[in-house]
Amino acid sequence: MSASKAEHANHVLPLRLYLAVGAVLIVLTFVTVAISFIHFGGWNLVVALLIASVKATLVALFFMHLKYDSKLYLIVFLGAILFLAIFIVFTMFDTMERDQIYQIEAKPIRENAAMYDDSSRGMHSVPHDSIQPDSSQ
Amino acid sequence: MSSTDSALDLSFLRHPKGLKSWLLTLDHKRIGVLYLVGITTAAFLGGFFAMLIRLELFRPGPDIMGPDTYNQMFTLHGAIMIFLFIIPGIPAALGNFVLPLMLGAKDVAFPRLNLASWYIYVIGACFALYSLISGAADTGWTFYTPYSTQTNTSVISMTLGAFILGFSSIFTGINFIVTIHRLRAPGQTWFKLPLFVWGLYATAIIQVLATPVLGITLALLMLERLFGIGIFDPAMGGDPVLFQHFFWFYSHPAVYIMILPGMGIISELISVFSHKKIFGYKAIAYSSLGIALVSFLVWGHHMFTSGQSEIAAMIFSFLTFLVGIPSGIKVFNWVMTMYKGSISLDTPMLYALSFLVLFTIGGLTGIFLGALSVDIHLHDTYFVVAHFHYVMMGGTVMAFIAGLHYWWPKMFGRKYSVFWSKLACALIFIGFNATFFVQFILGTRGMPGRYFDYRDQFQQLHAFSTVGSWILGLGFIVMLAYLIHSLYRGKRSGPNPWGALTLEWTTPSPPPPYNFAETPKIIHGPYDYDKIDVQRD
Amino acid sequence: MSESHTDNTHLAHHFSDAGQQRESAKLGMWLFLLTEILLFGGLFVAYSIYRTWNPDMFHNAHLFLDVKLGTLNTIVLISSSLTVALAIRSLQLNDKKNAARLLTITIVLALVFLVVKYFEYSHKIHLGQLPGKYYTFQGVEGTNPHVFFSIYFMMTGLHGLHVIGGIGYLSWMLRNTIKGKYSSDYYTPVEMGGLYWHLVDLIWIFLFPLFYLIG
Amino acid sequence: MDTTGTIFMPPGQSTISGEVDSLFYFILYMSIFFFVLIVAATAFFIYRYRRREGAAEMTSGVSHNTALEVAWTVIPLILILIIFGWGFKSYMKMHIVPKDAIEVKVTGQKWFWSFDYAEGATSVNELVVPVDKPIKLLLSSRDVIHSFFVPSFRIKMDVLPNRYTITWFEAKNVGVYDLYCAEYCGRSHSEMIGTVKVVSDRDFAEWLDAGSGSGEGSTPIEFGEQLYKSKACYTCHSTDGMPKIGPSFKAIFGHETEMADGKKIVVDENYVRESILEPQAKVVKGFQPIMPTYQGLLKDKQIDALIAYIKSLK
Repeated sequence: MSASKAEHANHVLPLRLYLAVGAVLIVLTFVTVAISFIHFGGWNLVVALLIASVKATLVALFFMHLKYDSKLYLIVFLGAILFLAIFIVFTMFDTMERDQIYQIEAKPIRENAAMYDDSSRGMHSVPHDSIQPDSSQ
Repeated sequence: MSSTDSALDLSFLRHPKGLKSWLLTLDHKRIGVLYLVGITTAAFLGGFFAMLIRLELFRPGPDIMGPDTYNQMFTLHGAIMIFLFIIPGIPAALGNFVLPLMLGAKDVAFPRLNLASWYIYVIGACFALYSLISGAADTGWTFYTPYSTQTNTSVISMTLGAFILGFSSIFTGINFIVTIHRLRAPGQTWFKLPLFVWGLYATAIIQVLATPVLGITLALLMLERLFGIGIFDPAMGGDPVLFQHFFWFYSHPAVYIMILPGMGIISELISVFSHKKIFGYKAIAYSSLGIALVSFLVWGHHMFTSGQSEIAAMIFSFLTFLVGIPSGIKVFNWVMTMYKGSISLDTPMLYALSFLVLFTIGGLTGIFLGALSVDIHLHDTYFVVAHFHYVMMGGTVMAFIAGLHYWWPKMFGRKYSVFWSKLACALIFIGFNATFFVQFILGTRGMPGRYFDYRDQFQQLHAFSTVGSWILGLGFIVMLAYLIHSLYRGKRSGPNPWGALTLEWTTPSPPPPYNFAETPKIIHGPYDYDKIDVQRD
Repeated sequence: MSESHTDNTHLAHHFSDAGQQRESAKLGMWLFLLTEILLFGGLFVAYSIYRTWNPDMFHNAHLFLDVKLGTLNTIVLISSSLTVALAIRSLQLNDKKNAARLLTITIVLALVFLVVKYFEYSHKIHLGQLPGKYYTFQGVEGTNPHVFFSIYFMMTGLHGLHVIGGIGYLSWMLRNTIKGKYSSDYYTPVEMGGLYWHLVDLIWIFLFPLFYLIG
Repeated sequence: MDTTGTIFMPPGQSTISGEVDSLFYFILYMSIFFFVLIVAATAFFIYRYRRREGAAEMTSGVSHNTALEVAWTVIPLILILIIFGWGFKSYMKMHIVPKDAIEVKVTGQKWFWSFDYAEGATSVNELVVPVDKPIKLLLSSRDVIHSFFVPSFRIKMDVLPNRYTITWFEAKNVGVYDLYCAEYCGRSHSEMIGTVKVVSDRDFAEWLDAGSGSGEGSTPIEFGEQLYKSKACYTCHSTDGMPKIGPSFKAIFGHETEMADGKKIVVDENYVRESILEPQAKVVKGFQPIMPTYQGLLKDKQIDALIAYIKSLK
């Protein structure tokens, strides 16, 4: 598996490329800050993450040389992102879907932690008639 | 005899000499032996706790300990066996020793990192065992919140230990992946790799991908105890089921960290002792990778009764069944490898066959637990305890012992007693089944796990299981005795006592410090028993 | 160690040539970065779950973070990422002096990042916007605002620890560069430090909008 | 052994148990088939192809058989999909409660179960339900995770702090069945055992009317002893002088006892009452402040009866 030296000769990128990427990154930073002050509901998160992903891609491809290095490193990098995505999405299959049959199963009994109570940190007791599970199926 | 003794003097075992040369060694073979010492100590310690647990359960009511001690015992048994023995067991001890030899390399890619990971292992072990004197944790090895955030035992020392051990595991994983990618000898192409290497490769992928999540999970648990951060503790607004997602995202793939290298060993052994080309090489190799990747998608099957959403349960159950298929394929391939072979029942093969039987039972009982409605009944009962031990002990530990007996002559240059080793194998096989098979019945009849005391109707089965554990324990003591005996009095072994074709058997037994005088050239596959006339010597 | 390799002082005995050694180090580094991503990953999962459970509280709590300081730190970190990339480029061209200069700038920028972070932290500690049970602030509407600050402190804190680690490693690289240990023939350790530093930058690129810019 | 059960499963007593058991036995027989197949093939090959002296040193190179490999991939795949679908179907039945179900609120805490009925009745460690009626259980915990497990009904559901979970069953026969805590919850996890008492409709109505029992027709001491058992005091307090998780009740009444803060107190009616309602107020030296409050779980008359019972333990 030893590769020849020539194959791994220093791959020097032009200075202008680095400076250009750096400039784009800084411009995108200002863009994302500016957009965050405009409200379009749920899309704010999408746009912010999209811009962050573009910035991350630029850093990975040029600063980290993924564009020029062995594809194996790209696979490793994308693998990390893929498994992180699996972790988030599969956990959300549970945490976002608990109300599929009964609403009452989705919410905590007490929304706020006990430390926000003025009275005591004691155990909660809910009177029986105050909980009416929503049995709509 | 003088010539063989000089062979020993030239081997990695005696060259260079002195304790310091061992503690500062960068030789993967010595680090493998250091790990072997560490994990063997851990295994016997964990086994000792297991014997005490079984003794306590011989009959209902408190006998030799109280409930608090009992709870600490099963926590220590679980944590020691998982984090200190089974996870590092095959990769770090046997894998470290064999991997570079199999590749035709002089060492692993990062020898210093390799030694560091052993020291990290020792430090982690110290933290985990420190909890022994500081009021051992009583949470079970799963550390479920909010019990683990409320109990006043030393949970932090135990979790910190497991956290540190995680780094050891990660470094071993990184080292192995790089070694396999970059240090193969000329001609050692991917499909000429021994299947044990494929097993280690798949294992290393899981180690690298999953272990960091264990790290952050345990860190969050410690922070929850210290600051009440409100992620896992419901009293602080957290969600205890989320902890279970975090924990099993690591710990389910972790059971494949434990079993995949074991499967690799069995693939080697069945082929070598059947003196026959392995059946379905690519199927076994790819199924290792397949298992490794799909193992990340099934963690929720530990949580069917936890209150997770029905949709999540459905998805996890479905994927769980899919991960069973590649394991089944492997078993069929091993059986078919024996077809038209020339089978000799040496001790390693006996252990490998024990694995085949016990792992099949372990795998099949997994189907019960993957089926949603049946799992509702069986979850958290002795059925799960039995299934887990069939896979982990009947599977991984048997494979580890099989591998240890297979490579023992290579590691130490000496042979162990044939009679005693076969006797120990019989004792372990019988004792294991006596201990754990009845636990399936206990479980289906409704005996919950982690019970200090139990109803009278379960007494006969519990007593039977305890008696079985004595036979099992005896088997292990016999094994320890003849192995230690062989180190001093065992007959010297030739370079290739089993007539195997993989590269480690082309070196002297034990190998010299840099493995190969010249970088070997690979001309045939690892299982070409149909082309090469290989003799035992 | 062995005689045959005396021609190359940096080649360890078990590698057959420098290319093999360099690519091994790189693969090892990338795998290490992968473990870093999944280590932070657990916190990203916690963030995602609690944000989707309590979107209003997250929005209200984020108003107490200073966007100006956050933007400043983003610019600082991106610049330091650029300078470390240029430092490696200088080593590729064998310009050791320039490399040392650029590494120095990188370290200074990293220190600036920490100083800004220090001011942000001390302001929050002063207000009682602390993680978990030490949270005493009263001004955030919504469910369990202490969880937001727990996650904020854990994620930026873990990131900050990585910045400190990076400063340590890059300072060592700077010392070796000044001593002339690296050249266009051998600069793998600096390259590894660069990869690590870019990852630290990359994680911040996500932390910034997720905490400071919740729309 | 039970006459209706088998070596594996205890007799099924709920409407869902038949379905669970048939899937269990389907998998069991399938597993036995494959196990025998694998072991028999292995044993046959070991015997048939044993190493013989003087045999040829090279063996057959057979390493593929596409038909065989497809067969042992596809057949298990089909079987497994059947099992998945079957298991999921009955799992959903366990999760969707019939509309007319009677609701009981179940609370798990260290280390006993309490049950609240809509009619106001409460009970501890004994769930009383009518036969042939669907029962909906609304589960929650006051401390750590517990798990509500009735093997005879094949149901199990984790009981979470600060969250409700739901399960249900319909018992087929009158009888008394074991109820276990299946999720590890600390010191007395294995004593967190209760019973499910399935009674006829009429008995159930009578039981509801009587509340959780008011001790009609028995002396206060007898009633107190009854409550000592039914409210699970025995889990932590013995009557024979042996300290368990809490101090023993034997011969404490009227005697001076040292508290954790060093003060000495004479155990009287007021102290016992306070200890039941506000257990953490004064804790006896050498014990941990872990007793849960019984505020709302015991009526005045019941507390009086318990005091009378403790008084009687000389």
